[in-house]
Amino acid sequence: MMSLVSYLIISLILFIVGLVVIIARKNIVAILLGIELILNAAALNFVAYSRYVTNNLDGHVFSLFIIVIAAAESAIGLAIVIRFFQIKETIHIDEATQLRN
Amino acid sequence: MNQTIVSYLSQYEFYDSLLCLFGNNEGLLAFVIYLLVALIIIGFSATVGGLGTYAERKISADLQARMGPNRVGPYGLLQFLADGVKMLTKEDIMPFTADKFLFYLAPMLALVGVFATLAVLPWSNGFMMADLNVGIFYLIAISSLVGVSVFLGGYASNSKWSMLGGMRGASQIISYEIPVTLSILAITLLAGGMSFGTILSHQEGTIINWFIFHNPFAFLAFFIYAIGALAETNRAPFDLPEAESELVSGYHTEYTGLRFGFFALAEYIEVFVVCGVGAALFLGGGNLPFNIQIDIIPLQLVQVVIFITKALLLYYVVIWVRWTLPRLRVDQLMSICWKYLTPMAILNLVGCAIWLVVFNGKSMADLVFGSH
Amino acid sequence: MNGILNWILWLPVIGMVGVILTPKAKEHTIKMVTLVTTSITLLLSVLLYLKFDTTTADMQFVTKIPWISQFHINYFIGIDGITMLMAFLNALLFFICTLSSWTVTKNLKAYFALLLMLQSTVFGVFFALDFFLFYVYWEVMLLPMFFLIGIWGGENREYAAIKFFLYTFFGSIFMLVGIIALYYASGKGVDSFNILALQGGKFVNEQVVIFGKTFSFETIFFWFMFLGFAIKVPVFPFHTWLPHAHVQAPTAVSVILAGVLLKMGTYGFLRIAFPIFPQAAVNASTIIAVLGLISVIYGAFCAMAQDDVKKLVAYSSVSHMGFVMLGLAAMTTQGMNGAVLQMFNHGTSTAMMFLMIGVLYERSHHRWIVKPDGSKGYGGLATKLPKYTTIFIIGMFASLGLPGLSGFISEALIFLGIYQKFTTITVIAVVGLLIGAAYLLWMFKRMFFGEVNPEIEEYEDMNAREVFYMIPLCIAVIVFGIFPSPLLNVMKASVGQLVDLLSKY
Amino acid sequence: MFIQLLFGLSALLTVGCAIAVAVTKNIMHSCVFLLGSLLGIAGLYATLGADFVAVTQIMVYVGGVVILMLFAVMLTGGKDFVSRAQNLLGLAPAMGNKWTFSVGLLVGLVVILTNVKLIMNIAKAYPAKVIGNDFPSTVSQIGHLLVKEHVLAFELSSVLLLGALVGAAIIARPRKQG
Amino acid sequence: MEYTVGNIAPIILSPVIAFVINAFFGSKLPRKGDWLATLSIFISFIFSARVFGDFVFGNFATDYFIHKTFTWFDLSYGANIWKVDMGIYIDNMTAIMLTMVSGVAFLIHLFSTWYMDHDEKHGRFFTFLPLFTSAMLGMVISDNLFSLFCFWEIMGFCSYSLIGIYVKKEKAGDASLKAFMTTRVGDVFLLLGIVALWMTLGSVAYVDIYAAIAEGKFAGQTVMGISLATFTALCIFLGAMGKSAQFPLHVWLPDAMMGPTPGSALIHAATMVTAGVWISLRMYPLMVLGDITWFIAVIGAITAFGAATVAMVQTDIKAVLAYSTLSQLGYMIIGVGVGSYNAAFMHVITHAVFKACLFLSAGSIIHSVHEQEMPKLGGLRKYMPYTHFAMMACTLAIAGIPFFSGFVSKDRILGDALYFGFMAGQNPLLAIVPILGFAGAGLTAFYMFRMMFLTFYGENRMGHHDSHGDHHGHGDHHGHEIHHEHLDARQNVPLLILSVFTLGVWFAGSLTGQGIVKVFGSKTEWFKILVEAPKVERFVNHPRESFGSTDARVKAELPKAVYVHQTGYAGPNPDEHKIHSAHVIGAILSIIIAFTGVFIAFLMYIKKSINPLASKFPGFTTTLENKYYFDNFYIDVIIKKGLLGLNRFLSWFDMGIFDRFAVDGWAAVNRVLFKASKWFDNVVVDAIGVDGTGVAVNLFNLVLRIVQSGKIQFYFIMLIVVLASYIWTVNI
Repeated sequence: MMSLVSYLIISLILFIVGLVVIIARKNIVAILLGIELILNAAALNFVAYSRYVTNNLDGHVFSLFIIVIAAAESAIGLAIVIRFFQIKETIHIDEATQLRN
Repeated sequence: MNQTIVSYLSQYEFYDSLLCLFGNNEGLLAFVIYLLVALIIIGFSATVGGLGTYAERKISADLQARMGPNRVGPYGLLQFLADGVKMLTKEDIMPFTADKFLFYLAPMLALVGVFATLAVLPWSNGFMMADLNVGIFYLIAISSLVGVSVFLGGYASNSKWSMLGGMRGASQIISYEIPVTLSILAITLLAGGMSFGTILSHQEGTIINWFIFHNPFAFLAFFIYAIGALAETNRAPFDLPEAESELVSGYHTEYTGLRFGFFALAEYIEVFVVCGVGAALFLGGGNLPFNIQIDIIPLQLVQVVIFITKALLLYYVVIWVRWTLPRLRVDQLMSICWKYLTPMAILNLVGCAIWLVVFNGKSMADLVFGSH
Repeated sequence: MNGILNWILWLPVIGMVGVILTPKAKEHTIKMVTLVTTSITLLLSVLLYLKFDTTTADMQFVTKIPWISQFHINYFIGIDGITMLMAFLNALLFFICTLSSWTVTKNLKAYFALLLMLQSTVFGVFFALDFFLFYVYWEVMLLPMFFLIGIWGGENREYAAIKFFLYTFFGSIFMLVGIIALYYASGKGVDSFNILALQGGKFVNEQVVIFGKTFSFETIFFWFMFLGFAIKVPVFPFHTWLPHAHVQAPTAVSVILAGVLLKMGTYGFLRIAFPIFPQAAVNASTIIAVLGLISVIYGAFCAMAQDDVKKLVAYSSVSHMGFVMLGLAAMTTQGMNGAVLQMFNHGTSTAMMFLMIGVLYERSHHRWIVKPDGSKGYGGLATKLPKYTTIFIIGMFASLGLPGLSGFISEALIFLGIYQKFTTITVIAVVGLLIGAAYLLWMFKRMFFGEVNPEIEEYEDMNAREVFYMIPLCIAVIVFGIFPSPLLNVMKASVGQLVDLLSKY
Repeated sequence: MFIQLLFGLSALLTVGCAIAVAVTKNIMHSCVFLLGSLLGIAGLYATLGADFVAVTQIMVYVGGVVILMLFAVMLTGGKDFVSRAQNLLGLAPAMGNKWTFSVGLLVGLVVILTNVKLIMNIAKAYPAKVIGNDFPSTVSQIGHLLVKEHVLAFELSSVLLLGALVGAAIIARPRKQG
Repeated sequence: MEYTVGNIAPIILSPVIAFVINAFFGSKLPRKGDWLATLSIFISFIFSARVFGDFVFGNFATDYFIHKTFTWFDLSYGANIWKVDMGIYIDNMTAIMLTMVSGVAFLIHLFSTWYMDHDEKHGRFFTFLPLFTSAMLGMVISDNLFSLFCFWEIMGFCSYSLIGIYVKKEKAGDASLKAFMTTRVGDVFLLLGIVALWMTLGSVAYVDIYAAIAEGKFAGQTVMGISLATFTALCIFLGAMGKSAQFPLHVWLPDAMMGPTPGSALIHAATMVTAGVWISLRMYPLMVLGDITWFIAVIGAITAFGAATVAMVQTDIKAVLAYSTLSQLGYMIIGVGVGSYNAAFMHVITHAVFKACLFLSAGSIIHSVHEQEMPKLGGLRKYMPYTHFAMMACTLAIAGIPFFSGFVSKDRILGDALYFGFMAGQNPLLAIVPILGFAGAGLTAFYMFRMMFLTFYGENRMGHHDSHGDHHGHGDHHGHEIHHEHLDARQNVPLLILSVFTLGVWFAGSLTGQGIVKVFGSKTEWFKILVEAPKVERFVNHPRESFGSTDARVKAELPKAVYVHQTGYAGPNPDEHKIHSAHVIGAILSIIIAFTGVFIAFLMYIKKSINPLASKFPGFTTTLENKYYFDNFYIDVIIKKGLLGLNRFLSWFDMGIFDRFAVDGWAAVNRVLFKASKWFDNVVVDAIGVDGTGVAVNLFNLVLRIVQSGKIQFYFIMLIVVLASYIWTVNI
């Protein structure tokens, strides 16, 4: 039951779900949620490979970095969302089509 | 290695006989032991939490020269049971506009978050549910669920007071997590590990071996930890999320009955937990003041008693503080955290590290009395 | 020991980073950072002078690090006697300009950051021994200058800044073509961007085919280089950016512009155009001398007609730089030494003039000798501002070449030098001296003599800071007027080498 | 046995909550489901012996990111917005509808199709091997890795975090009037 | 006696030190440092007097000189040796001049401490005056033209500063500007001459120039078609004309009286203005070689006569003295021109003494009565006896009355001029030189006595103010009472000392200067013997000395000074007899003329039997009062119409035409180019090329518009699909 492939499948599902969320949802926060899912899928892969294939801890370190980057990304992303909302009074992704104003 | 209660017990002979009882199915036995111990701990904690309300009222009364609860049971000791029964029997009201899912979920999360921390609490050298390698880290991490629950509770109620209380709570908990974590990190630095076992083993011996007296920075770290922990548990003078003069009752304004009880219980148990962590990290935990080589169960029980005593003493201080200090304003709260505690905690961390390098890991006591 | 040059070059950049990192509100800190940076640079350049070996014409304090190795471009810096003086001048003037900019209020942080950047780039131009590095610094220097004039300037600053920028850029394009041509002509080898290696008339026999006609390589690219440098000097037909830029620029920038940047043009001749194309330079010396002569006379005449005192001094710069060109065109020991000395002395004396005008401008907020409506702009300043008058007199007489002050020796040497080659031009050029005295003294008379103008009644005399930053220049002007040897000893080897080279053609 | 149990529960939590994230209309609930999903992943990490990563996962996501998300949702109202911009088909979709989900699923399908082959190859390459349940402590090793082999990335990530901190503060700072 | 740095440098440096101290700390010193300045000049005088004693009473040959150099700066590199030397050149002339300058300067400083007392510019005055003295001494002692030029210019600067010292007066500014610029005209030519000499001969030390003349190095050298000797001589003389205020560069000197009177006494009467004469004398062999002596003589004659005529009508006491200075400078220049080397130099010295004394006397009057218009003075003889005594002595000297120094020197010049004009076989037109000279001498006697009579004799025309004596202190300085003068060490003693030296016997050794009645025995004609035109042959191959080396070299080889009478004449083939007769005729003529002038003045202003000139020749008087319209011509025509007009035109051309059209015109050209290219772009490229293509592209645009929707999700989908298809195709 527990093997590399099972983790890969879970991570694939997470990835697909994240993908669907990003594509389907129009709420920017939701898209950020999707991004988190995708990032976690990647991190999970790293750790799984680390245990089943490489037998060292580099994968762990990479997943740690992914977590760090995810945290930074969400902080910035949400700040942008709030700013965007202040300006546009919406967080609909399709409204965000201009580079300024 | 992850020491657990099971692995600890397995060194005794009675474990083998128990194993025979379960048909040599180690898994089943372990499951049963875990279950039992968990039940004991939860029961104990719930009692402590319940008694916490009693203690709060009694001590406040004492401080204000009143009598306090004194009708139910001797000295009103059973008051908490009466309150509990009352809560259980009350109607479970849900506001019409509330977000039902989250409204249910929030108290659960609070309780889950708090109970999950109990798993790593070091009652004694041996009696730990699990001595994780990342024990203290785990404890910090999982206790942040409480913050989520506070926030969700505030949000789900769909009430302005709740909402404000929830937001205040969440921001406060997130903010104060930083100095708390940093001051704990200083201790992990001293101990060289994040597991409670390691931390405790470094504090074996008399009072001078406690980490709080290891060096000046650790001493300061204890107070940072204490202040931060007060804020994290929404205790006075940091009880802004439930400031009754402004927000009625904050994030749990709309909660009644059992769900309110959950919140209350979670809060009191969390206070106990942070007190216990403080005791374990800084005040030597359950260590006996003398070095005993033999390892027997009664000794462990003595350790448990010592640990609980230390924790309860801190608990007393927490209540004492509540009835002594006035509540802060929100901006004061934030500025204390970000402008004072966080920089101090960082400096402490750096200071500890420098201390370790400079004095080759020796404590003040080592320096004074010579290394043993 | 070679590190000291790198320190001088990069210290302003460090200071600039420091200024940038300082919060905007902390104006005093910004000023202090700039001041400390420039003063350390000044001290280092003094140290450099003390360590300098005056007996050799070779490059000293050389640093050579590969930069873009595919094209054999190096980070290659070093100094000889000529550069030594220019570096010292640069360090001194920036130190003084920092003090004189104490009263800047508008976007102070950016101002000082740009000032420091300018200092570094100017050092870079003087130190660079790699053609590519030289060009890079030459161009980058435009950027802070552009903004300094364009943001902190007077009413018509955008026009002046753009004019300055485009004019210089126009010239440097030609220079770039020359650099590229040299790169190919020298065979794209290891030393194809090495200014030192290119020197010495290596291209005398080269030919270049343009539009099917064959020209001498030297002639064509000497004139390309000439254009680039002559605009910077500026020589007569290319001088019109200078009055605009000076009138619009803030005081410190005027000081730098007149004090150091103009010297970059003549420095280019000394370091690049003459040694690399000696044959063409000798052939062109008559034209250079004539242009220099026209600059001298024409600048002096134009200066005399100005009612704006800053414009007057700007034209006087044209005139004085014309003397430098005359000295260069002479290609004799006296002329060349005089030209280099004049570069230094003009740097100090004109800096004094601009600083003094800046001091006055801070009080009056106008610069009219005679206002457009015909009334007197000033009058009676000598009565009202005695200290100011004293220092102004020193600067003015240094500028018009009074013996005992610095301007005289260099002008005399230039005349001695040019007389050997172009007698007629010498005879005409002395008129420049005459008019030079005339416009300055006339200006002085109109501004300082007479009854105290009611408008200047409230002016305060120079304060301690202003006096403090004028003192080094006063000392330089007087001491180097009486004892020019400290300057001449430093440069004579380098100049002598160049004269020897040119005398072979 | 515990491990298998933990794995099963975690996988279930992860996948279930993830799907719930996608299908829940209420963004607040989505966030909470994300929380569940992340906790599940932490559990999966635990089954992989990555205790430090697991706890970090909880710490960062539960303590930080999700609360931030919740804040953001709350500050932006948490309501559905109707875009004024029209899409290709002239529709103005709300915060997600069946069309967009269909597109999403279609793309997802494409990805699955590509990946199925990949995973099969991987399964062939790395046949399931039994690995013992001993989980050595990873903390000190990770510590060593971070400050030795990966020190540059470590430092860069600290710079990144600082930048993110400052950047977020600046971006979200309320602008002064006028 | 050794000539080392230690006993030469103080001559120049002690005033410089006083200047530096007064410049920086003068305002803090008691009495603003005037005592320091005076003391420093006195030190200079002591050291100068030592040199004087050494040379005049010492055991040196008449043509002995000290020449020592040190390197100022050095441009030598490799084989190319070139350095600039400075040094001292001391011969008899230098020794005399040094003593005169420092002595007169000391007395004037002493007087100034009284005169400038309580003046607002006291400190500034005593800052520049020592600097000036130092520069003058430095110029005198310089061994080469270049350092001479440096000191020359510093003197100009001091003159500028002292003329413009009263900065509140607009006129002071004008006068100082005029003084500096007018002399500057000469200076640039002087510099040109120095440059030409230097670059041709390789050196501008006097000794080298003399040697070059002797060796004939000038032969065949030309500058712009003119022979080098003429060119350089002319340039140098132009410099001298500027400094010595010779026609037509004389206009600055009368205006220069704007400064304080002692300053005028020192700078614009006694010393600086004689610098031109000094350099002409030093370069006399070059002038002869360049054959411009006739030109020099004519210029001097015009100045001497013209200035004297103008002086006749001046009413300001200082203006009369200024024009008399001009006139006397003209005589010196005549002396140079006619080859009266010795007499010209003697006139420099005698004139310095009596003119300084005259100015100081005028200063004494002005400071006492606060009035300098002669028609408002009168009868001061009673009130100011000492001043009257000194001024009368000097007036007698300048008027050329026998027994006084002016007679001795001027008479010799006029005698030589007479010979030059009528007997030397020159161009007959040059007879104008002696004619104008003698006429000027008569006028000199006239206007000087006019001044004396108007000031000291007759009734006191200030009397009508006495009745309003209680109106003092209303800013009306005509109303001061006149007090009786007491002997004051600072006010009168310098005058009296100077007036002692107005006697001709000090200079000529005999009472009248004709060698008839000898007073001092064997050394009677010391001046005439010691000062002579340089004998250029003597300087060929002379060894160079630097400071520090001993200068005992010549003592052994040169014979002891022989006081043998020699003619100071270096003209072509002197004819002793002719000269002697010319001198006798000249002496008689000048005595007659001088007394005639005095007598006419007596008649006009004491007896009042002859009406003053003004009533008889009103037109001529107006012309004289306007100084022959020179100022008007220079300022209104040359400067305002010519120079400023040219400047304005050039400036307008530069900014209005050149910059606007030629430089900014590029912008316009570019704009036209832009328009052209825009048209090309619109019509050719766009309409035909692009729009044609554009129609085709429009379809593609449609696709692009879909793709470039700005919607991130769509981009994301594309990204994923592409990635997926890539993975699919690579077939892992």
